[in-house]
Amino acid sequence: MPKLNMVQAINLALHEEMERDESVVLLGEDIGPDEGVFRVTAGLWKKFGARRVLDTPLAESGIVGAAIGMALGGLRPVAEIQFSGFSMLALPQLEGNASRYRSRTQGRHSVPMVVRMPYGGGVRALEHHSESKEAIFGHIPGLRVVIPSTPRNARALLLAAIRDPDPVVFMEPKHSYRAFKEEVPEEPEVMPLGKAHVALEGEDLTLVVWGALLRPALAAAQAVRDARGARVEVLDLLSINPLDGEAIAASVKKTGRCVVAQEAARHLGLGSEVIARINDEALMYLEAPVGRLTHFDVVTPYFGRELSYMPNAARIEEAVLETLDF
Amino acid sequence: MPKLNMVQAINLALHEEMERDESVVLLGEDIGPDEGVFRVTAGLWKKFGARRVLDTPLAESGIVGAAIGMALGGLRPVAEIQFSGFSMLALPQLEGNASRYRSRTQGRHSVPMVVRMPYGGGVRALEHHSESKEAIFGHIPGLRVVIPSTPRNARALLLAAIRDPDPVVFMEPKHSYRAFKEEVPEEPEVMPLGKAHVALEGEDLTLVVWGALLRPALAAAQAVRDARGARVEVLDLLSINPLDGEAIAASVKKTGRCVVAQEAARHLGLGSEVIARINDEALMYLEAPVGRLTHFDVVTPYFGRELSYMPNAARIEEAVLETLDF
Amino acid sequence: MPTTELGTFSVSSMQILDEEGRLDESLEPELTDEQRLGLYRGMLLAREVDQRMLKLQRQGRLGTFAPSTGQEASSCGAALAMRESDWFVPSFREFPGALMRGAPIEATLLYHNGYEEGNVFDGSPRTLPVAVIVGSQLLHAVGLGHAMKQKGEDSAVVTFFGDGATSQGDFHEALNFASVWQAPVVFFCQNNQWAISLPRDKQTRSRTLAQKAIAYEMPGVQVDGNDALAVYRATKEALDRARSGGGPTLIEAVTYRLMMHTTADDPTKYRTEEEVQAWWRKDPLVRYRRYLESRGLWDGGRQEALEAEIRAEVEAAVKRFEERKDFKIDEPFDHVFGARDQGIEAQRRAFLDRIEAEASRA
Amino acid sequence: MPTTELGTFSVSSMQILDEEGRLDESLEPELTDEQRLGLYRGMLLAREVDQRMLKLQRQGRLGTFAPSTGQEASSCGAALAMRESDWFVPSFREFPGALMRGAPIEATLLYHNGYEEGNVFDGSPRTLPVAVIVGSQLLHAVGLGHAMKQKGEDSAVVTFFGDGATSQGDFHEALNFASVWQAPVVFFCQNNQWAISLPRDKQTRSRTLAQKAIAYEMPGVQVDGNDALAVYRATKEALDRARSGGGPTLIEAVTYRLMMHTTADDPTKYRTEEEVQAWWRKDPLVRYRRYLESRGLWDGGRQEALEAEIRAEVEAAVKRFEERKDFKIDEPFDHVFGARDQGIEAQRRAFLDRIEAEASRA
Ligand SMILES: Cc1ncc(C[n+]2csc(CCOP(=O)(O)OP(=O)(O)O)c2C)c(N)n1
Ligand SMILES: Cc1ncc(C[n+]2csc(CCOP(=O)(O)OP(=O)(O)O)c2C)c(N)n1
Ligand SMILES: [Mg+2]
Ligand SMILES: [Mg+2]
Repeated sequence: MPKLNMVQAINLALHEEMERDESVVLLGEDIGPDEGVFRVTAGLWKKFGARRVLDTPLAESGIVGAAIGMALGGLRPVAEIQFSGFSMLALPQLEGNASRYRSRTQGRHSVPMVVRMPYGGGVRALEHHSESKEAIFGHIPGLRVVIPSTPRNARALLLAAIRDPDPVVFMEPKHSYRAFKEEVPEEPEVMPLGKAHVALEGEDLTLVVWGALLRPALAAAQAVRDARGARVEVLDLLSINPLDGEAIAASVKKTGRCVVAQEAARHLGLGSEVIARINDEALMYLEAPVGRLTHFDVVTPYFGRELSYMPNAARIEEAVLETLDF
Repeated sequence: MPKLNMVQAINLALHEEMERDESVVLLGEDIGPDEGVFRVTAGLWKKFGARRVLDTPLAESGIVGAAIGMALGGLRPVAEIQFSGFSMLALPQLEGNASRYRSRTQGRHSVPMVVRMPYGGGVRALEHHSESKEAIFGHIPGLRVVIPSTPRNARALLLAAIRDPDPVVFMEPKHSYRAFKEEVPEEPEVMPLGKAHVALEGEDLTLVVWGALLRPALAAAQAVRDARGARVEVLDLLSINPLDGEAIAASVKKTGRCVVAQEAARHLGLGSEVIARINDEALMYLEAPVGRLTHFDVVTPYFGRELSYMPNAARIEEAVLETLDF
Repeated sequence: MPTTELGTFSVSSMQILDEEGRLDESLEPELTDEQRLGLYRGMLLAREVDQRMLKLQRQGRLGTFAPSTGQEASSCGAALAMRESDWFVPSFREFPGALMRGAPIEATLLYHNGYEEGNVFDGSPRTLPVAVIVGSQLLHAVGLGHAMKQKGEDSAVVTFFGDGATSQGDFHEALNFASVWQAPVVFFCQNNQWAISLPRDKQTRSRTLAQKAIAYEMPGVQVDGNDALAVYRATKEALDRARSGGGPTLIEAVTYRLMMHTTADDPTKYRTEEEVQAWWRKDPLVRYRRYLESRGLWDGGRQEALEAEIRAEVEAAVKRFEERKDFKIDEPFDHVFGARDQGIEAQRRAFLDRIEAEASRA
Repeated sequence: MPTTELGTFSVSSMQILDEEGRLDESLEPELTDEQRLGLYRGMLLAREVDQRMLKLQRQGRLGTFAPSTGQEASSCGAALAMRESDWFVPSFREFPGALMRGAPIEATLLYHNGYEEGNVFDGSPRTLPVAVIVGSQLLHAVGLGHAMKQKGEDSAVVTFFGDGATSQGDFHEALNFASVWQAPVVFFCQNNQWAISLPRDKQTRSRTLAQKAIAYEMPGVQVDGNDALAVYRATKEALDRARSGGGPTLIEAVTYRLMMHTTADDPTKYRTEEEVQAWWRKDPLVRYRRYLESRGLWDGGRQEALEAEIRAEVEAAVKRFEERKDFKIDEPFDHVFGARDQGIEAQRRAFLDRIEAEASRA
């Protein structure tokens, strides 16, 4: 099994699926000769040509709106939004049309498409290049939202997303793009959408994370283990909509304690929904309030200050210890 | 004190503020001679002329983007989005610019503007005319989100919103537009933004609502009182961002039980945040899980089916009884 | 400012049947008599459906809807120029054309009574449902056009929208993408002079809407939108060009919204009765009927017979619509995702339990 | 298709100083020698800042930035035509003009090192900061223009954007609003031939970007963007027209991005070295220096002196920038809302407690 970083793994999935399925086409800004600003589409334009790898004009509503039409017309478009900070421009088409076509036509039409976008902070980027807006996309019924966390699941989830009959927003934690490598199976691997993954088993506390925070969460779990002997279960959500509420409840019923960590602003973030699911299904198992480690409800600061504001392994460890000690 | 419905009360606030402050201008679709599709701007174009009441071309990003410029240039624009279903088109400007100008320039520039929009279901309207997207706007730091619930607070909150130095999304529960009248003080009344209101005091359960659900909530509280003698406290949030977490916690600490009801989809809705705030501040006071009455995570059905899916007084009553009986 | 001229552009207009029904024979399109008559039937049927719906709405038997009276020539003329395999991508005032393509009359009744069932046109799978978000459908048309090209189909796309829609960002992005991709798309603008209460000249300062095509180096043409023959001809030419790789076209059909914006609107607030009356004199049906008469295809007897036939057809559709009761209450849960999801299914069960409990209490 | 012509439109281009520095005297704008020299200084300073930033960035002393080398004539020529009371509404590659208007050199260093402090231009309150979301600032310009008109100020607005930005919906909505409102706005398009890796001819199929003005019945003009005099003249004319109630103008400045898109970009992936070299031969600074020389305003000695002066000025700014340490860590909490909010303040306390605890542990 080759060891790949996340960029390579996503690139692999695109290669595989474009080879397997003639109807898969890519579109976006600078994904052709330039191979994407993060090189995620490396080699694809050369291999599949400008007919299937379309460099578009600079217009995000155009990209996603046209992709909807392509999907209605029998293609399987995979659109790239260069940075998720520009994805709000595509939201009207996602919320107003992509997510609704199936329901609007009672299943007569559907929009099988993927909208990929790098998201998240910690890469010293300019304004609008560090946001985490998964809660906004996640609130839209009919729109799947997926966030991989490792090279292997990025490849397997992207394959699933492209094959899925519905629109999928595929948010790629750019901080993890080249941060580490992982073995990825030779043969195409497809993971089911909508399922969380227990990244580390434990009995004492459930640590819920997604995307780039998986790695610091695992580090924090190890640190807590080393310091206290406590065993933290790390639950990697992978799917933001639908959310795997059963997995959250099952873990919390076992551990009785929970911490959720997110890069996004606190108010109305996904962490709140995780707490609400625990309230719905497992409240009486809780031995302490759910710990919430989040960004703050401030406008995302420029990168000079950003690290002070973001969760990291030490801060997750702190939050875990606090909840353990409650 | 005259008795006004909500449309009249909002119209009154617009009249008052345009008279008081030369820099207040209105812009939007069909707000001039047509006086708004709900007649909220009745009389204003006639009185203040086309210089201050601008019928714009059909473009929501244009309306809100231009309003940002007006605000930077010293005006106080009050923009109308005809239905909140079309407000996603204005989101890029709200999220990307309006909410950030203050922080971007460390307070050197700010964007004092209001974006009014009717929202919510139950009025037998076409697709996109019945949505409740407050959770999306509420997740954006730097953007105030206000939802009045009665004629009197609509007028007082709108005056506050126009005078506020920051952008305010002012979501008007259109189901309540003409549903009832209330006495409104002769003199302009201004309510502080960011505060919830105890609409009914009680000791046995806290019922958290906002917008059009206030009335069914009060009816449900009365029904519960009649049936059981239990006293439900009804907390009307009024401000979605910032959220008055203290008021929620204070009430739940007193009652030990809570139900939250929302018109919006369940997943990642404001109800989840209310639960998260209780988790943060008052979990150990809870005698039962917080009851959540929400829309479902389905694409908003057309109006033929919508009433089956929406909360109403009877359903709120059911949810309250269930939580009381837990 | 003395300068070098870089290029000049022009925009032109076409009329074949004037207001009195006089024909410019040099431009008359080649149509079979069956097509000629079918076009008239389509327009008359649409008019009747509109009038019937208005009554139903006033009687509280139907929700809000947007009448198309006055725009039948534009809608039906364009639809006639299309093949079944072409995609019809409408806005919300294009039922005349949809009817021509085989959408059942009940569909619009169901739709306007709040049922997604009204978006199901099983006999015409390439007729898309109403797009409410103004301008958003133009981009779908571009993607569809590109897909047709990509798949080697010689199908094209016609998308319809109003004068107001030309102000939306999506209009601009769609025309630009279509032009860059040379997608087989006809952008058909129903310039009916009003966007609710905003008159055309306050929507944009350009003399014509057709000239907006210049921004994309795209052919742009204005036609008399109350002249079904001119509409047909312009659309046909644009479709032929699109099919043969010539790329997209913008057509501005100059017409008029004779009725209110929707049944919730009161146009007396913003326009004069004289203006409306002047446009009634350009009624596309009257003009086209004269054309049929002049070709010996029509007379009073046939008119009466057709009217009776259409009335019966509409009446039968209304009856089917009003008798229809098989609305599965939990249908929305079926169409969140194509694959079953356990969370959605749990919500469905909770929903159905509640519905049942409420029914048993009632 | 035989038809009636409705109107014709044309687009023209202007050059005053050609690539060899030859002057078209009939078009030479009236400027004082101080202005002529100031313009050159502005361009040279911008070039030096760019080169210095590139070094800092390569040494890891600065974050990613977008060089403006090659576009100085467009940026500075336009800025020179503006009054202090006019609004300068830039995109992200317009620091040359901002410098001309008094933005301090440190500002761009601070900005590109991740500090909002770099958006504070206290000496030039009508110079707005960088807009990253392509095209979004055009609408702000329209609102500002309208506000100036409404308040009876005779200030106008110049907003800058790239060729890529013309594809955004906001471009379209902004030009349409500005035209309908006849707002005093100059839309200044820096057509530098590339939007990252997308060449101008794949951005849009129109022969010129200037012709996009026709869609709004707005004057549209192309100028040689490497000719500071032509840029000045075109902008001045547009501003004069705007101020006198003549409404907005679209200017397309034809120029070239001589460097990478940003320091994170590798242009060898998508364009040839020959193309770049051909444009270096049109360097706006060289051309303008010849003009000054021909007017007897410049020589080698003055050039050396100015270069030394500018180098020192830039060096001093870099020093101030690198010595600056007064970044209030909780500043973001100050600027969420203008009014204090208890929830935000509670978060600030939690934040500061954590920072303190972390510092004490370290
Ligand atoms: C994006 C958006 N904004 C606002 C509306 C509300 N609205 C519905 S129709 C309409 C006017 C449309 O005018 P036009 O495009 O000329 O079409 P017409 O109604 O004349 O057929 C408006 C403003 C909408 N549906 N979508
Ligand atoms: C809405 C949006 N989409 C994408 C980007 C990423 N991006 C930054 S600059 C750029 C190209 C801009 O091209 P152009 O408008 O020609 O300006 P130039 O860079 O040439 O100055 C892109 C795609 C962005 N900043 N904003
Ligand atoms: Mg119209
Ligand atoms: Mg460019």
